[in-house]
Amino acid sequence: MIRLQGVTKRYPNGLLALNDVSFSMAEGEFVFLIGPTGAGKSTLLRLLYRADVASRGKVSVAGRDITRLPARQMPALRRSMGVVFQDFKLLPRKTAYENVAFAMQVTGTPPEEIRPRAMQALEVVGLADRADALPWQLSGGEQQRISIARAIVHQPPLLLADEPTGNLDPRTSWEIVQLLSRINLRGTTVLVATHNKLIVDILRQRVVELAAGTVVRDEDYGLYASHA
Amino acid sequence: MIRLQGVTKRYPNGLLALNDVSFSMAEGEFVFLIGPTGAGKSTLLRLLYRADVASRGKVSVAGRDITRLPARQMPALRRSMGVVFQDFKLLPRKTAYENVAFAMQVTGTPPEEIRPRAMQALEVVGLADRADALPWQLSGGEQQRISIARAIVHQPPLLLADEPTGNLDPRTSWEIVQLLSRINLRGTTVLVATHNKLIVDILRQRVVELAAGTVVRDEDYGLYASHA
Amino acid sequence: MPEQRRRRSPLGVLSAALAYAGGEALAAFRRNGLMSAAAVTTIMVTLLPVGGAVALAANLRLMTTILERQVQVVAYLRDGISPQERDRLSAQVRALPGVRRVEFVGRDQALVRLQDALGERVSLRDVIETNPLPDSLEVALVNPREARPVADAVRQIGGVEDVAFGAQAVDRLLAVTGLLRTGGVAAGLLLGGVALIIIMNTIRLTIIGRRQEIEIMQLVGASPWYVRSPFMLEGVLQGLVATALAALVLIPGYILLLARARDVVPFLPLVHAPDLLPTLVVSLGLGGMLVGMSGSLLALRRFLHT
Amino acid sequence: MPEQRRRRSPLGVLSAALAYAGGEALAAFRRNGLMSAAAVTTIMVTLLPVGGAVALAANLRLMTTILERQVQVVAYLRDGISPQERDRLSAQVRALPGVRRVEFVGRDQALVRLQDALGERVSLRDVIETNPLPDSLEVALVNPREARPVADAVRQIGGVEDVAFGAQAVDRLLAVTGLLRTGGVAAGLLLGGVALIIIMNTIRLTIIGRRQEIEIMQLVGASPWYVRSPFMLEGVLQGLVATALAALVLIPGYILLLARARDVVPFLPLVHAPDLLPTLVVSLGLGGMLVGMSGSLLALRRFLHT
Ligand SMILES: Nc1ncnc2c1ncn2[C@@H]1O[C@H](COP(=O)(O)OP(=O)(O)OP(=O)(O)O)[C@@H](O)[C@H]1O
Ligand SMILES: Nc1ncnc2c1ncn2[C@@H]1O[C@H](COP(=O)(O)OP(=O)(O)OP(=O)(O)O)[C@@H](O)[C@H]1O
Ligand SMILES: [Mg+2]
Ligand SMILES: [Mg+2]
Repeated sequence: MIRLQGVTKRYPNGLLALNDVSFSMAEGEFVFLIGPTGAGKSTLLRLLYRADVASRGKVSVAGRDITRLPARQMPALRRSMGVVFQDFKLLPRKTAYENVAFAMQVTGTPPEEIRPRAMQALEVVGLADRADALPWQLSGGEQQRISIARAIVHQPPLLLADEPTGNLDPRTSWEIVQLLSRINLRGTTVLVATHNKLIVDILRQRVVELAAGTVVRDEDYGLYASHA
Repeated sequence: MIRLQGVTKRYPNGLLALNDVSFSMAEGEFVFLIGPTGAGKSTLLRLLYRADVASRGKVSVAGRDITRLPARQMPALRRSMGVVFQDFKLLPRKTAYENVAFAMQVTGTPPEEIRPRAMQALEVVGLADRADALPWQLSGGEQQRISIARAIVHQPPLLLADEPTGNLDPRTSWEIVQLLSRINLRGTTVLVATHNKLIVDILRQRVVELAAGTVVRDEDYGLYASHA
Repeated sequence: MPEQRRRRSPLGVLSAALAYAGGEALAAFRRNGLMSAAAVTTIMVTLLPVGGAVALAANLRLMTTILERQVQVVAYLRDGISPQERDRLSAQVRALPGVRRVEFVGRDQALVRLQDALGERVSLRDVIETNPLPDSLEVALVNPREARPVADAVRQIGGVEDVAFGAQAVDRLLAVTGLLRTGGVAAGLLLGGVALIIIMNTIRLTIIGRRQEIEIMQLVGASPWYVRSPFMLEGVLQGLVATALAALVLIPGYILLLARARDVVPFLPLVHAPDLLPTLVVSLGLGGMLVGMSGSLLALRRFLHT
Repeated sequence: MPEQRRRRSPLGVLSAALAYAGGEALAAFRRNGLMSAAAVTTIMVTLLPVGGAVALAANLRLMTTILERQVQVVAYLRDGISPQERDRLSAQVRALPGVRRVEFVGRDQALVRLQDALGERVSLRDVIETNPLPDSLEVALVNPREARPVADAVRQIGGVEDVAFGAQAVDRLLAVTGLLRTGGVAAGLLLGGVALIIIMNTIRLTIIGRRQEIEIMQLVGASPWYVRSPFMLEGVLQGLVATALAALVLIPGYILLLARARDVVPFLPLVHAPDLLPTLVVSLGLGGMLVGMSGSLLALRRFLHT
């Protein structure tokens, strides 16, 4: 599903965020991407949803080389995945419901299907009653859950989540991770960048650890720390 | 230092975020404010830095009733505290250094003092080498730490931190919490709203727990969960 | 589900797209109150001088045309010409290219005119023995600019002794009317160009203020057209609302000014409101819409990676 | 540390504040490239028609003044007046209020003028027995609007038989010149008002686009003036840069147009470039700065809780 080969990302200001990273994920896999702050986790995800381009190396998603993807094909790539952004990226002038519905509108979902499915996604993250709130009227954790609802509502084959529980209490975090697991069991490939030691340690999925832009660990059934 | 008496906050859309909350903090205290997402933690902090006004009840900071503070005195109130915002609130067109320096400029710190102190604050959060980066050029955790540096740089007598470790790995989180503790030991009153079970449980400070806008627990030497 | 999607008719898709874009545009217009208000007022006040300049240019054209009508070539005829000869001459002149009308002015009539011009103080008849003035033909022109060639042609005709057309006065008149007309058009064009730039920039500013939203829409997988269409419709909407507001000022303004001008300068020919305003408002509206739309498109290019 | 702060002189504090605001304004100008560019171009093109209208109004004023100079009152004198009497009359008329100059035109001279006007075709001298024209005084006026009262006053003087001043022509001339002058001033005011609104709105849009920053600054404890001053200086800067750019178009534009007008309508009086441009550019600059600054202030009110 995902394949990075010798990927290096150097930002225009000279900072080396990823250094010769190779790593791949089969369809239906669940992977935790961990590493200290600034290790390059978000950068790696950004390459996958093509918000940025690798400086060197090859990135493919769903068997398709996206390293040199023409801009014309970016919308299709992005519709084929769901992304939970570290900073949520909710549309500020749309309500919670509209933000979630938007992800279905862009894929051309028939209008009559949008409402029930969007409401169901909001239900799943526990925010159906806040459907009409604008983002600034929501708490940090609520915004984060709207972002999760938007990422899963169109049932994409690939889900990328960047720190999806950073603003959630342990209990809600746990519910969200259970949700991601369920989605994964239904066949979705899930890649979660996280700092949440508790959920990594409980779930014991494959763990890929980055440090200063390099993969330093790639372990099946891993823990947050290799020797904790 | 801080005193809330029967504080109720109902947002204009009718949502009851705080319901008859009373709670006070002595000078030099360290309190963790916990509670599930949407419980009202950020709302409580917003009342303290006067980004919002209580619907009912009385809020005082440093012996001063700020419930009906005239707008003219808001800058002085805010300069007397440091705030780490849940969504960072960095000035998007200023560099990391400039963001930190700004908090000193507004207090009228002599220009010759600003540079060394701002750089030192960046040093403390481990980002002296990223001083010239603009916020969008920083990782989530790095932005969070800039926000922390800005809150502590002018050595305010009161520090309010809203989820200051949400985007940090456990190790960095721990360092930040140690930093907050050190600052507290030097006499600063510290109020931290957090979901981070690990640090709450290790530090064993006073814990105030909110649930659905009400204080449900106020415990010295508390744990994240009362019966975990 | 893909099947279900494919089953929808192209018309259904189009109308859904329009409904989407329209709904979004309206919502943005509403939720963006401050920005929309600033943009609409700017576009509106920009259209006012453009409308004013167009109205001015139309009136200048009318006035100059009427002024230029007064340019004529006068052919003085040989003394003692017979009525038959005079009619033949008249016909000959009328047949010349560029001649609109020919009028015969007998010497007696000419004397009456001179007497009128001198006023009652001076009685010519008392002091002159014979009428010194010749018969003449007053030749009205199709185009005042052809005074010289027409005069030359008339001069060639037998029986015409002399030709006059106030060469210097005509030249000056034509220079001034030409200047007025060009000035009117130039003012219209300048203000139109300025309006174009201002409207484009205003819309650009509203879009720069929302670049974050555009970025997010694209990150969620919206195609460029999907991002663009609501902004374009919003531009159109702003243009339309602004034009409607401008019309509310321009129409009564012109009618009032016209009434006032009829008082102060009743002798000046002016364009009637119904001859000018409908076209003016419609073209401003179309212009406003077009500029609003293309302004959005241009401004968006910067933020859309296509 | 508070002591150290108090030790700084008021001048030091002021210069530090200015340095801060200036630095911030410049940085914003730079880091906000797109927005600054859009705002500056808008302000610049807004100033162009204002400058144009002011130049036009100045020229219209000059032209109408010179046109109005040609209004004069003619006093026809009784027949057979003696040179002494004529001089006395002349002096009497010159003493009247509103009279600028008096010139005596003898009847012979008047006949020569009439002959000139009729052209060579007609020889008056051949047909008239005696000169029917009277001696006259041509009275130039201080203010053309006083033609009627001056004429009335002149009429009262013994030895004056009749007075003429082409009442209708003068009335029309005055109506038209009045209209031109008012039109010029009105165009200037309209465009000035429009420019004001546009510049304010443009600056408002740039500030709306940055309201988040304003919010953050206040949350960190910046006082309203601390937030305001860089925005105000930025408004001033935008106004100045825009005026400079507008001057780069207006100055050569006016000089070129003037040269061209001197070719096409050499007989029209026009305002020399050095008489107009410096004042124009300086006042546009001052206006641009002021509007830029107050635009910022006004727009900020919305986002500053003071
Ligand atoms: N646009 C950019 N320009 C320059 N440097 C950048 C940019 N974005 C990120 N960086 C730098 O690249 C490095 C990796 O950033 P990244 O966001 O991938 O980290 P991360 O692992 O997601 O960290 P965190 O856990 O804090 O979110 C960081 O040092 C960051 O400062
Ligand atoms: N501006 C607002 N208008 C209306 N409702 C609001 C507003 N801000 C917050 N709320 C609501 O008030 C409640 C409390 O919000 P608050 O941000 O205080 O929660 P929190 O405890 O900080 O949650 P989190 O841990 O997710 O940050 C939430 O239900 C939220 O949706
Ligand atoms: Mg990250
Ligand atoms: Mg919160």
